Order: sequence, then C-alpha cells, then structure tokens
Amino acid sequence: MAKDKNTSKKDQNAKTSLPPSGFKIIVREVWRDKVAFVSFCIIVAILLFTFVGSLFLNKSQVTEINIAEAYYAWGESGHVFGTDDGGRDILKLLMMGGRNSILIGLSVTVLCEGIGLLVGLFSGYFGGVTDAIIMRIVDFIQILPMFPIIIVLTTVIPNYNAGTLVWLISMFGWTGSARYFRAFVLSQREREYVLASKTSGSSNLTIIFREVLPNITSAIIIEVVLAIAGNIGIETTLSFLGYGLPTTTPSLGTLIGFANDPVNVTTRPWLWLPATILLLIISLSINYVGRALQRAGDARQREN
Amino acid sequence: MADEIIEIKNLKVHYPIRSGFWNRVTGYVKAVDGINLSIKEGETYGLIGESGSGKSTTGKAIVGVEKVTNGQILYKGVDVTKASNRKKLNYNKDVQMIFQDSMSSLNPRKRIEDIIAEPIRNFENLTTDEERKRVQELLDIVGMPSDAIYKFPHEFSGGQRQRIGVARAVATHPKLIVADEPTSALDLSVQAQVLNFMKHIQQEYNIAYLFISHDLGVVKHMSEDIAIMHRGRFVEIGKRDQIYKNPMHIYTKRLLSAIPVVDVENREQHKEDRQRVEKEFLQDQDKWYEKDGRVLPLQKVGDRHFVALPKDMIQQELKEGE
Amino acid sequence: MWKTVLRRILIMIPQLLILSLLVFILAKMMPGDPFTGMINPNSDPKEIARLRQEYGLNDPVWVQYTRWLGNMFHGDLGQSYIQKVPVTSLIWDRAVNTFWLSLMTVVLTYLIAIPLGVTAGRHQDEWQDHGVQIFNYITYAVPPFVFYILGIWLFGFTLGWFPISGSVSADVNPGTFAYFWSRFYHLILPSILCSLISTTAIVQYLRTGIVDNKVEDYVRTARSKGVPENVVFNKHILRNSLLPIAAFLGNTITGLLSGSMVIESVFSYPGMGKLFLDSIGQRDYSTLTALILLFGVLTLIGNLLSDIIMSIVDPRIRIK
Amino acid sequence: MEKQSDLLLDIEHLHTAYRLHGKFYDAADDINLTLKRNEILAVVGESGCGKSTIASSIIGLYDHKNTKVTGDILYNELNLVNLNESLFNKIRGNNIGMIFQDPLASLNPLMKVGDQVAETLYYHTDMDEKARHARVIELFNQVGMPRPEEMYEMYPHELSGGLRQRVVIAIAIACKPEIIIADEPTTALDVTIQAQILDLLKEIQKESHSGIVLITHDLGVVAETADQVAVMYAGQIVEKADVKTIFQNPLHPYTRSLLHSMPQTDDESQDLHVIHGTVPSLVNMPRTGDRFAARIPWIPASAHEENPKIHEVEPGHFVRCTCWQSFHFQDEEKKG
Amino acid sequence: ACGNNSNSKVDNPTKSFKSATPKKAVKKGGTVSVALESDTPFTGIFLNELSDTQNDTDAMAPANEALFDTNDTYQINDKGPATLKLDNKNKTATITVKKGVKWSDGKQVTAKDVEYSYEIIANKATKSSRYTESLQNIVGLSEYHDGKSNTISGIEMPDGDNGRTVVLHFKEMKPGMKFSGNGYFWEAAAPYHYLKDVPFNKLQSSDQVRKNPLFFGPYKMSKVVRGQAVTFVPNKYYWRGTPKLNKVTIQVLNPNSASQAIKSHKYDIAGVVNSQWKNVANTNNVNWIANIPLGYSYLGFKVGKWDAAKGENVMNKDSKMNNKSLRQAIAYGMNVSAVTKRYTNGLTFHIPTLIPKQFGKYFDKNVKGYDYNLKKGNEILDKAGYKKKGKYRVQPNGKPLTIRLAAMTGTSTQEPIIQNYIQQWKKLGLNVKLTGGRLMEMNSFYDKVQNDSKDVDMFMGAWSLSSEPSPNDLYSVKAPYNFSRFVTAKNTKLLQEMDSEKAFNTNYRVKKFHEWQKYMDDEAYVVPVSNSYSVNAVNSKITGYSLKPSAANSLWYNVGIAK
Ligand SMILES: Nc1ncnc2c1ncn2[C@@H]1O[C@H](COP(=O)(O)OP(=O)(O)OP(=O)(O)O)[C@@H](O)[C@H]1O
Ligand SMILES: Nc1ncnc2c1ncn2[C@@H]1O[C@H](COP(=O)(O)OP(=O)(O)OP(=O)(O)O)[C@@H](O)[C@H]1O
Ligand SMILES: [Mg+2]
Ligand SMILES: [Mg+2]
Repeated sequence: MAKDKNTSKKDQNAKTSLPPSGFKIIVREVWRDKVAFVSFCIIVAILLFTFVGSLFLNKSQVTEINIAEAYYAWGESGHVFGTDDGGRDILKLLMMGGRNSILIGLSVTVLCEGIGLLVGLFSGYFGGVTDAIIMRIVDFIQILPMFPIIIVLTTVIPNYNAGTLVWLISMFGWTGSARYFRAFVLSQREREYVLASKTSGSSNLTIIFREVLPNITSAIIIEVVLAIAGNIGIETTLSFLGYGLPTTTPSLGTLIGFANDPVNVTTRPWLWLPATILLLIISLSINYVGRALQRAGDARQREN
Repeated sequence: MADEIIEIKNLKVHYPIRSGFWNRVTGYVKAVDGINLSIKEGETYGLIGESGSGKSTTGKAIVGVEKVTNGQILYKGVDVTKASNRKKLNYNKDVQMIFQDSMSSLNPRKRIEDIIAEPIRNFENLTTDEERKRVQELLDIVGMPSDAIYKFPHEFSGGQRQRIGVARAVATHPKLIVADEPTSALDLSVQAQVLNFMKHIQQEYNIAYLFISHDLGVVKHMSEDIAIMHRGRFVEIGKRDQIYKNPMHIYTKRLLSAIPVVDVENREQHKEDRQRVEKEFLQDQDKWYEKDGRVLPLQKVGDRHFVALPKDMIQQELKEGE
Repeated sequence: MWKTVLRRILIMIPQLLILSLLVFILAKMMPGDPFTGMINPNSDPKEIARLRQEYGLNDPVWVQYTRWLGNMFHGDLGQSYIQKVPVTSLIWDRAVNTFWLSLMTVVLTYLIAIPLGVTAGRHQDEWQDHGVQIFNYITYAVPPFVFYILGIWLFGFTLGWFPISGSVSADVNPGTFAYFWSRFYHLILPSILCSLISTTAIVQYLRTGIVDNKVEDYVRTARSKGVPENVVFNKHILRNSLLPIAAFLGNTITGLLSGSMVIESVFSYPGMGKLFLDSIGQRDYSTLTALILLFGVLTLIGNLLSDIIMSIVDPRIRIK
Repeated sequence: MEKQSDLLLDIEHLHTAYRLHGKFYDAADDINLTLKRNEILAVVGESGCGKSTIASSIIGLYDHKNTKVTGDILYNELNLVNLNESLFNKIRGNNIGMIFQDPLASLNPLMKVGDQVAETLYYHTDMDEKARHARVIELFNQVGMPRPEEMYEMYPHELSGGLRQRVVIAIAIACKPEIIIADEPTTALDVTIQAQILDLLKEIQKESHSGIVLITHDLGVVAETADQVAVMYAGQIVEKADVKTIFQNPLHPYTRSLLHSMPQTDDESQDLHVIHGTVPSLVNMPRTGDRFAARIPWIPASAHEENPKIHEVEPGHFVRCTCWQSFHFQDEEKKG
Repeated sequence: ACGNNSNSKVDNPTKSFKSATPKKAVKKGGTVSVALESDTPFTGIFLNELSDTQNDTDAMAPANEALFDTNDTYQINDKGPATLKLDNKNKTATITVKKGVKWSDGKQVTAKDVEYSYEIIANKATKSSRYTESLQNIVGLSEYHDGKSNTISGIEMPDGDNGRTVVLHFKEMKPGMKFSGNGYFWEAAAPYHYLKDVPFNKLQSSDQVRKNPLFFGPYKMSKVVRGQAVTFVPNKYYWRGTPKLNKVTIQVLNPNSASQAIKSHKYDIAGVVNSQWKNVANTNNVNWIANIPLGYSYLGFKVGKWDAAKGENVMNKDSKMNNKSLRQAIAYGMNVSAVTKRYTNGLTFHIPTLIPKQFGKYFDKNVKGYDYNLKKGNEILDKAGYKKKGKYRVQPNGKPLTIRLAAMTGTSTQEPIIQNYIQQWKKLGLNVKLTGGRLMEMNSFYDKVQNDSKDVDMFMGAWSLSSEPSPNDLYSVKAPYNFSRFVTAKNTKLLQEMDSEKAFNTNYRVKKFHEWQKYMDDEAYVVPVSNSYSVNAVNSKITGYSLKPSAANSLWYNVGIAK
C-alpha cells in the first residue's frame, strides 16, 4: 500500500518534471513570444470562423447562383463582403472556402510529411544501398517539372476534385520533406544512443520508431507547421492558371482566382481581397507560430 | 584460473574507399587489420592508442554493431561475427558497451527507467513490477537516488549520466563490457567517481572489461593486461607492469613519454626524454615498421608479453633493458 | 572532378528516357489533339481526319514514341503542330525572351535580397529584422499573380509607366538602340515584380546563415586577430553565410531558361512558361514533350551546377 | 616603450557577470591576477569554474549586451576593461594573441590557412603581400609545420588536429605579442600531440619572452608547463602560487582534493579519491560564505571564514579562506 | 448593382452602337495601332491558303485583300479586285482579275496566281487544312491531290498564265455560289512568281510566308515580331489608290487586359470583351463600332451516334434525350434573357432560331423560340409522364433521370451562367449534372462531344458561320458536325431541298429555310441560345472604319485619321 502511494506520488512528480523539450517548452516559447501568441490566437479565431462557421452553412445554398444578386459591393443588401459573379455571398464563401483550403493544406501536409517522414526514416537509418536506391527515386521525382505535370494530369483526370488535387500535389511534395527528415535521421544515427539500443538488443524497427523518431519530433513539428502555411495557398496558383477547383467547391484559390480578371482587380476588390487577406493572415500567423516553435527546437538543440 | 570469455582471431575491419569514374572500391581504410586478443573472465583488458588507431572499431566489432571484414570473434566457442549466431546466443545479454559521450549515448527523449530497462525488456521476460524493481536495484548499485527513474538524461550531470550508462550496461548481468573511453569527457573528480564505481561492480559481478582509452594513467589504473594499438594493429601487448616498466616498442615508449607527469622538479628531464624518443620514432621508421608503414607481426618476448618487432631487434632491446 | 561530372551526366540519360516516356504517355492521355481546335463549320472534318492520319496521330502510342525518340536522337524534336515551325526554332525563340526576363529578375532578386538578408541577420530581433521579416512573409503569402496584376494595373495602366504586354514594341528595328531599349523597357516591370516576390528564400537563408555564423568560433578568432568589426562581418560572416545561396545559383541559372508561367501569362510575354501553357491548351504535343523534357534536363543540369558551384566555393565539399 | 616593465598584465578586482533570465550573475568573481614577462600562468579548475570567462574578459571578446565586466585589467597602464573597440582592435592580435580550444571550429573553413595567418599581419604590420607570405612561411616553420609552402594553400579541414592547432598558434604569435592567452589549447588533442604542442608553446615563450596565460583543467599539463598557477573554483581563485608550491605544498582543500583524485598513484587496487557533491551552476552558486564548504561537509562550518578572503600564507602563496588549516580528507579522520 | 446612377450608355449599350465611324475628312498620314486580342501568340502563317487561325487572318488584314467585294448580304459584286461570272449551264465560274491589281512588289495579279492557290491547297505536301470536300466539287482537284495528275484539269486559263482570267469547272452548281465565303471556290490569290521557288513542303515555314509575305492589299507588311506584332506601311502599287495612313501596327493583347487598354487609350482600335462592357462604357474619345457576327450558341441534345464506317449519323430512337417534351421543357427552363441582361447588358441576346437575323430573308421572324417559362416547362413534363419522385423527376419508364451537361470554359462569367441554368432546371425537377463535375476546356469538350461520350446527354456549344446560310454542314445526315446525331426524314428532305437545283430560285430557298427553322424549333434537337455583339472601341480621331460586310474588303483602304 505504502509503496503504491509512493509511486503514484512519483508519477505526479514525473509529470511536473517533463523535460522542457516536449510540449511544455513549445507552450512556453509561444506564450513568451507575444507575436507568436497573438498569431496563435488569430489562428484559433480563423479556425473557429471557418470550421464552426461552415457548420451553420449549407453547401448547396452557399454555392447557389442568384444572378439577380451578382456583383453586389461591400455591405450592399446585407452582404457584408458583397457577392460574386453568381450572386453568392462572399462572406459565406470565405468561411467554406477557408475551411476547404485549410483542409486541403492539412491533407497535403499530412500526406507529404507522412510519406516523407517514413521514407526519410528508413532511408536515413538504414543507409547504404537502401538509401542509395531511395534517394535515386527521390532525385528522379525531383527532376520532374511539378507544375507542368500537375497541369497535364488535371486535364487527364476525369473527375477532378479536391481529393485528386491533394493527391496530385502530394505526389510531388513528399520528396522535399523526405530529404529534410533524412538529414535529421542521419545526424541522429551518428549518436551513440542508437548504438546503445542496438547493443541492448532492440530491433531496427523499434530503434527507428521508438528511439530516433521521438528525437526528431521538434523538427517534424516545425516542418509540418511551416508546410501547412505553404500548402494552404498552393491551389491558388493552379486556380490562376485555370487548373484549380470547380467553383462548386469554394476555396481561397477560387476566390483569389477572381483576381485573374483585371476588371475584378480594379473594380471589384471585394471578390478577391478578403480571401487574399485571409490567406495572408493565416500564412503570417502560422509562420510566426512556426518561428516560435523553431526557437523552442533550437533551445532544445542547445540543451542537448 | 580465470577462463577466457572471448577470443578474437585475426580480426579485420576494412572500410571501402570509393573513387574513380564508376565509383568503385579502389582501396580500404584498414581500421582494424588483423588483431588477436583474448579477454578473461573478470579481468580488465586495456586498449590504448592514438586517435584513429582503430580502438573504437575493435570495440564495436566485439559488441556486434560493426560489420567484420574478416576473422573470428569466438564467444563460448561460437563465432559471433554472424548476426544469426548472436541472436541465437542472446549475445548482447552477455556483452555490453559503455560509450564515451554520456549525453549522446542516452536517448534524450526517454526516461531513465526506460533507458535502463531497454536491455532487460529485450532479453528477459519480467513483469512490470519485477522490471521496475530491477531498475531500482541497478540505480541503487550505481549510487543514484531512486527518484531518478522518472527523470530525463539532461537533468543529470555528466558523471551521473555516465553512471546511468553503466547501469544500463550491467542490467542484464553481462560477462563482458566494452568501455570505450568512458571518462575522457569528464572532469577529474567525476572521472574518479566513475572509475571507482566501475571497479566495484567488476568485483561484485565478476565482469570483464575491454577498457579503451588514450589516457595512459587511467588505463594503468584499471587494467591488468594492456594492448597498444597503432594503425589497426597491436604493436605491443603485455601485463601492466611489462608495458609501463619495460616498454619495448618505440611507439609504446613514445606514448608513455608523452603522458604529463606531476613531477615539477624533473620536468625538463621529462621533456628531454620525450623529445629523444620522438626523434628516434621519427628517424627510424623502417626499423620499427614494415616498409609500407604497417606494424610488424607480434613476437613473444616474455610471459604474456608480445611486441611487434623483428627478432634481432628484440634481442637488442632485451639486452638494453637489462 | 570532370570524371564525376561526366558520370553524373551519364546517369542522367536513363532518367531522361524515363521522363520522356512518362511525358509522352501523359501528353497522349490528354483529351483532344492539336486538331481539335480546328473544329468549326468552315473546316472539313474529313480534312481534319486526313491531317491526323498524315501527322501520324492515329498510330499506336508506342510507335509514335519510338518514332519521336529516334528523331530526337537525330536532334530533331519535330514540328510544332500549331505554330508549324520546328520545335527547336520555336523554343529557341522563346528561350531567348525568357532568358532576358529571368536574367533581369535574378539580378534584381539578388540585388534586393542580399541587403535585406544582411540587414535582418545583422540586426537580429531588432526592428530592422522584423521589418524585413514582415516584407518576406507578405511576399511569400500573397499569391504571385495577385501581386503581378496589381502591379500591371498600377504601373502599366493607371500610371502608364511601362508597357503591359509583349517583349518588344512593334515599330522598332532589330539592331538599333531603340530596339534594345524597347526590349529592356518591356522587361522592367515584370522583372521587378517577379524579383520582389522571389527574394523570400534568399533572404531567409542569408539571415539564418548570418545568425548562425555570427556565433561561430572562427569569428571569435578573427576578432581576436584585431580585425575591425565590419571586416569581420563582410569577410568572415557574410562570405560564409552566402554559401547556401551559392547552392541555389545552379538551379537559378537553369531556371533562367524555364521561365515562369505566371508572370509570362500575366504580361503576355512570349517566353517558355507561356509557350508551355499554350501548348497544353492547344495540345501541341511535340512542343509540350520537348518542353517538359527540356525542363527536366535543365533541372538535372541545375543540380549538377549547384554541386559544382558548391564544390568550388566550399573547399570542404568535393563532389564524388 | 623603450624600457619594458616586467609586469605585463595586472588584473584587479575583475568581475564578469552574464545575464541569465534577466539578472546578472558573476561568473568571475573578484579576480586578481598578474602576468609577468617570461612567465606561464596556468589557470586550472573544473569545467564551468570561470576560466574561459577570464580569458574572454581580457581580450574583450564577449557579448556586450549580456555581459557586464567591471574592475581593472591593466596592460601597460592601459585599462582593457570597456576599452574603445578600435583601440582594442589595435591591441588584439598585435599585443595579445589568443589560442582557442577547438582548432577546427576556430578556423574559417573557407579560407586557406596561410591567408588566415596573414590576415593578422595585414592589420598590424605594414608588410606588403610578399613579405606577409614570407612571414607566414617563417611562422609555419616556427610552429613546426612540415612543408610550409604547401600548407599555406591548404584549407583547415585538410589538416590533422595537431596541424590545425599549430595554425591557430601561428595566428596567435604572428605579431610577436607580449601576451598569449591559450584557452585549453590541447584538450581536443591526444597525448602525443598534446606534448608536442605544449613544448612548442614553451619554446615560443622562451624565444619571444612573452607571458602566457594557460587555461586548462589537466593538472599534468600544469605540472609540465606552468610557472605560476591559479586554481579556480566557482568563479573565484582559491589558491595561487608558483608551480612547485602548488604540487608540493598544496593548501586549499580543493587543490588537495583535485590532486588526490588523479589516477597516478602506484597502488592500482586502491580507489581514487572522489570529491563529494557537484560543482554548482552559475545560478545556484552560493554567493556568501565559502563556496567549497558544501563539498567538504565533514569540516565544521566554524573552520570557514564568513566571507572568505584570499591570504598570503607564505610569500607568493595565496590561499582563500582559513579552512585549509583544519582540513583533512574524510578517510583520514580517524588518524586525526 | 450600381443601378442608381443609371446611365443609358452603360445599361442600354446597343443604342450607342454604330456600324461605322462617322464620315469625316481624312488627313494624309498618321499611325493607327490595333489590338489583336488573343491569349496566345499568333502563328504567323501569312498565306491565306495555309493559315488556319483567325489570329493570323486578323494579323494580316491591312495587307490582305480578297478577290471579291460583297454587298451587305455577302453577295459577291463587281467592285473588288476581281469579277465573278457564274454559268449554271456549263457549270463554270469565270474569275477575271482587274487590270492594275498589283502585288506590293508591283507585279500584276495574274491568272496563274489565282490558279496557284488551288495548287497550294490541294497539294499534299503543303499539309494545308483548306483542302475541303466543298472544294473537291472542282473538277480534277482530287486527282491532283492524290497525285494522279500534275495539273488541275478543271481550272482553265484561257489567256495563259499571264492572262487575268480563270475558268473553274464544277461537277455541280450550288445556290450558295454567289455568296462570299461559300467554300466552293477560293477567294484569294497567291503570288506565284514569289512563291514558285519554294517547295510545297517548305512553304509554311518559309520566309516568303512568315517574314516577308506578299499581298495586293492597301498596305504591305514591313515587320513581323513573331507571334506578337506586325507593322504595315502603305503599298504604293495599291489598285484603289493610295492608302491614308503612314503606318499600322497590330499587336497581340491579352483579352484580360482589354478593358484597361481601352480605358487608357493604349490602342486606337480594340475589341471589347462583352462582360467588361460596364467598365469601358464611359470611356471618352472612342466610337463604339459594333456588328453582330455570324454565329450562335446553342444547346444540343445527344440522341444518337456517328457511324464512322458509313460516314453518317445514326439516331438512337430510345435514347434518353429523344423525347421532344423533355427537350422543350429544358429549353423553357433557360432564363437566357435574364442572364444576358445581367452579365452583358444586352450585348449578348437571346435568339429564337438557328438561322441568324443577318441572313435577312432566310431568317424566319415568325419562329419565336423558347422563352423562359417554368410553368409551361413543368406542364409539358407532367404531361409527358416525367413524374416527380422525391426531389427530381424520373423517366416515364420509371427509371431515374440524370442529365449530364457538357459545357466549355469561357469568359469568367461562364461558370455562374451554367450553374444558373442547372438551378433553373432543378426548378423543373430535372437533375442536371456537369460532365466531369466542372466546365471542360475546349479540347476535352470536343473530345467528349465529338466522340459521343456516354457522359454527355446535352451540351452547350457555339458555331460561328460562314456567310453562306445553308445549315447543311451542321445538321445533315452526313455532317460529322451534327453533334446531336439527330436524323429524321423530314430534316433530311428539307436540307436537301434547300441546296437543290430548285433553290437557285431565291424564293423557293427562303421558303425551305423557313420550313426548316419551324421544324427545328418544334423538335428542339438543337436549341438556339444566344448571339453577341462584337464591339470595337475605335478612337474618335479615326474615320473610315466600318464593320459592314460591304466595307470589309476595302476597310483598310478607307481607314484614316480625321483632319
Ligand atoms: N564508418 C567509417 N567509414 C570509413 N572509415 C571509418 C569509419 N569509421 C572509422 N573509420 C576510420 O577507421 C579508423 C579507426 O577509427 P576508430 O574510430 O576505431 O579510431 P579510434 O582509435 O577509436 O580513435 P579515437 O581515439 O579518435 O576515437 C580511422 O582512420 C577512421 O577514420
Ligand atoms: N555567455 C554566457 N552566458 C551565460 N552564462 C555563461 C556564458 N558563458 C559562460 N557562462 C557560465 O559561466 C560559468 C563559467 O563559464 P566558463 O566558460 O568561464 O567556464 P570554464 O571554466 O571555461 O569551463 P570549461 O572548462 O567547461 O570551458 C559557467 O557556469 C557557464 O555556464
Ligand atoms: Mg574512438
Ligand atoms: Mg572554457
């Protein structure tokens, strides 16, 4: 009994003395950096705005055309941000579009970073021939001109939607993170704790996932956060070139794509400006938070 | 008499050098180039040599984390250079390693408990409670407070971390521990702690050490048998006193003379000696080494004392020694 | 080193073959063909069918591919279906335009990015740094075309300072100074806009490099030699921080020829990027495959160049 | 400066404090040291006791925003503390040379080593390029580099550790400085090379009659090279004397404990001496009372001075606190 | 949206449109710059026989003159560089080039030049896309094409190569032959003396075609910036007299930038993108010169397949869309007028029939077409047995009804417009989905429509027409362009009658045209949707600019700067 008490007390103790390398240092670092903190709050606000906001919206209603209401300017007839060329309310499109774009950005990130991480882990850890082969494949994919091929594929694929877009982009995107993670794994592999684990009889898989992986988490977090910032905007360029998502799938890209038409740029800023600003704010905020994370990661690096 | 627990026969570890148009192997770094060595139960074998002489490579080959190019490592009569044999024998249960850099050898993301328990989990089937008890015992043995098991490596000082490394190494009651420069990163007083401690557990559990270091003072303190390594081979092996009192190979002499001595009065004398040996070493290379700079084969010069010199020179040296 | 370079080039060949096959198949998978665009009541469908046959578009893909490959080994990339000129001459024309645009862009990019990066790194966490960072984030986050279109609207139309399309005005004669000036004049606006938004990576790398190098031991050594602070900065810190940027250089140089689809279409600038987009739209297979292959080659050469440049500027790196 | 005085450096009441979490903590606490011509002054102590702090304070290379230096460092009547930068730049490299611990990190990876040496000459002499080149070759010869002409063109990564350290030494002595500060010059090297480098330092000193501040934690190195020794603990100097006295008649408990824990005894079966407890970190360092007291708990508190001062116990032999008088090792207790 | 400051020019633009600039005294000299609106560079094949893009035609316009002038209904007259005489009995057409019509190098345009066009077109080596079935009506042309003969037997030059008369022999005479653009004979000439040394297979990439082409129009090309711009200077040998301007430049402009270019007066002549009208309507110092081009957009229903082997359309009686009521209801569901008013202020307008009004008598003004009428649509559907089951109607046989619509990408407002129609149809209880889930780009669209893809039940396309009104090429059994694939006896009969011998009698032809339009209106296999004005912003200093068909051939001769 007494012993049990003892351990539970120790467990509490243990919780409070988590290494500052974990979640805590991140929170601390973000909290300490006022800009990062404000950015974090903004991100939360945007997430609430887009995700919770979208809950109250009905997709078919939002994307319903009402030609009589086309091109209302800011504030006209109760449309805070006006309406687009089909009389759709920009504010609502912004909510749904923001959500979709964030989801797309997240999915692309998850796919790219997930594949990249796995490849990086195996390639970096095993080295030798495995590494050589994987890296040749990565090299090959990296010489593929990404945008051109995506564009060609979008015209080939019959039912092109957000899902296919995500796959297309991820198909090319993972190589960068694979290289990035591989470099980290390589540097970890040099460390003697890997040898120590080997001599302790752990299998390679165990070492990869239980030993090496936790040690590159801060690199992963930073990479992922910054990648999200980049990926949310990734469909905008495709939209510009005319290979973006259909307007029935609102996204920041389709909204910003209105800027494709100079007439809209000069005379109907409400069509594209809010989405551009939203994208800008999201990117900026994520970047600032990412920076704080990076500092947290560096601090850890120094402690090591 | 103590039995030999490991025997190394003609061990070679070569790293390929790639170059040329097709990136083919054009040569080898002969990190370890044919060494023979046997370690007896409960004894410490010291391995000395300058940087890059192949000490760590030897150690890693013995614990089985470095691929052996050639030769045999016999453990209980089984050649453990093959991974399958190691697996069958649960080899690493009996042969463990302590690393030089205590920080990098402990996973910064794991609690001390998990670090120490890792070999236990892999080699023994214990319940969680038993396992924890064992970890506590081990911490106790290495003189750490019991609440250490919940902490992370960075919360400890260098000396403490090194002791945790030792605790992990002894967790499965190994028979042999390869200690690769376990104290070179430590301050004097901390080094003393760790060395004392290693000696204690050796006596208690009858562990054999392969003690690798370039600090001759430390090796002398720890080991009964000593091997001097140079360019992947042994230049001289023998008992502690044979090596320290009666070194025969010029390289051994050079190493010994370079050790700073706490003898202020005679320091000029030491310096002269040192420089004389250095000069000799540089001048008559082909007297001491083969033409291509490789170390000569070992010759027996006394009970358990071998030196890599041509026979005629040995006679001469012996005479001089008298 | 030359052996290494040669080996790398040899390795490129199979990569390019795979790429070409891939591209060829992709191109053929696209719906429609170069003659789809001719559909109108004034053109006879039978005629279109005849042309298809004559251009060999009805052959199986692999026949078309081997024919194409064979021609390519003879240096013949074929005839553009749309422009009706040899693809090589078409690409050459566009490549020259793109080259000048990209060259201006690159030069401007470095001219803008290096001072910014230096300022940010030198005054780490001071207001200068924050200013540069904000600029950087904005150029990174705003989609380029929004930037370009605003630029063209403001400086091209509203203020009328710069031409808004094309690479040269129609009424100047090649070889004259007016011609040269006109070409230059057409480059100014697009290259400035383009360079403003391509500074991000360089600024970031430079800043990080400076911040990291500032605390390196060798900088301390330099100071201990009594080297004045600004020399320490320029000669030691800056030069070492420029290394990662040197690595970009290879890819930048080849990027000079690939062009940017976005800027070229906004400015109707007849360069490689625009050509690429047009050939997709018009299903100009021969041009399309040639272009993608060329982009692939350029990327490979860029990587190689980067490695070579790195091995030249950084004595620690030797390419193997 | 026709007639040069023998006293090169006079450090008085030096305090160097680092800013940590917004507060300043003294890492060097009231340091008094002198360095004479032809003398090697060794500063020894365990990691973190403030050795490098002293070195960087002397040569004025610290982060001015987060470091506070007070007291006097007098060099030829010139106070180096908070000296104007451009003036200091004339002195650094010229009058004071510095050798660092990690020779690879201390050299610019992108510059030929010869040029790195020549750079010093560029700022402190009016030699032309040819003359500088010649001088570098001369220096390379002096520090014992083989094939100096070839070495001039090499990059740091192409040299072995020993050669790199020789380059660093060449940089430090290029302008024949009166003072050389060597911060653990041999810690990264193995024994044979360490011996060569130490011999080299001594030779240089003999030739140029400069004064050397040698920072190390290796007592063997001290015994082999130093003339004067200052033993540091937790930011303070605890004992200061000439080298013979330190090794033959060490008084301060810390000095004695250190010497005791060296594995040099001939009886290998015996345990090495271990100093109780650990070195306190900068933030946790006790600021009043004897800082070493916690590590010799068996010595009664009354034996320590309340505010330990440094005392000259015999001419030239300084010891902090009076506790040494009642000090004995723990296992000697019974003997009394 | 900005309805309160209602501006007649903005909201009712067509009132301010003229078809020609006001007549003013012309001064000699001056420069005119023209925007060629295109998002791709022009190809730059400056030879009528080989060029196959509108961009090239536009880019060479000031230099390029056709052989014949026409009146405003496209009927060929004698005012142009050559005259035409048709002989129905002998099945010949005689073309006589006027004396003094000279190439810009001063050489007379000869019979050989006229004949050489046919050689270029018909020779396989040139890979010309102009070798059409209609032209093969000329005797001997296909033999020449197939290499069976070295000359074209049906082209006679009674006065020899250097004479000015050419006689064309036809296998059959057609009522449309007196109209320009009929495709039965070629209306341009090629400079034989200039091109004769260029092998046919090199022709399209030769400098004679690409860089320094030869024409007999009012201007000659002085410089070509490949794909981007062309500069013209006067042709001093021009047969009508000296042109007014010193220089004309034509430059490619991205249509996206058109409105800004107009507002900032970057060009003297530039086309207006209809959806951008509001942005430019208030621009000062421009005249809006507009016409309605021949063409229309339509909604077609797939009711059959193209049988490639037989070379004809085969209707599938049981196809989903082969139900007149369904088609009519769909047509009633389109709020075309509302859409055109909303997005183009009437610059695009609803049309009732498949024969454009511009064809004058041939257009049947009694056909009313389908106006937006949901009630009627619903009634028709109810009556025809399309019952509502849940949200949507099902087929009379009880199977669910999903209609897949193929539509092309176009101007930026295309997307909302199509979505709007889909919503209107939803109000009729029809479940319409876009093929592929989104608008298709042109290639994919035609790929699917032309190959009768299963994914297409109806499609929204557009035709631009030649000046010959016959719809035979688009709707006959044998017409591959009959994308609906509808084949009915009555349709076949009407189309044949339209182009029969009897149809040389204009009244008869008109009657048949009217019958056909009524028939098509009722059957609604193809529903006409809209047509648009083509508006040009012409700097008010310019005079002589006109979009009347009669002015087309001499347009650039007349354009000048007002005094
Ligand atoms: N993975 C490797 N690939 C190629 N060469 C290697 C590798 N590992 C070690 N070497 C080379 O093998 C030789 C012996 O190395 P080893 O690490 O065993 O030396 P060491 O005696 O432990 O030196 P130190 O005292 O510096 O630790 C060195 O020359 C080293 O450069
Ligand atoms: N820039 C700094 N900022 C804050 N604290 C510092 C800084 N530099 C050193 N310290 C702290 O000051 C104390 C003395 O450091 P110093 O580097 O002088 O020790 P040292 O004796 O040279 O140790 P070592 O033998 O490890 O080099 C240490 O506790 C160290 O952590
Ligand atoms: Mg080693
Ligand atoms: Mg230090």
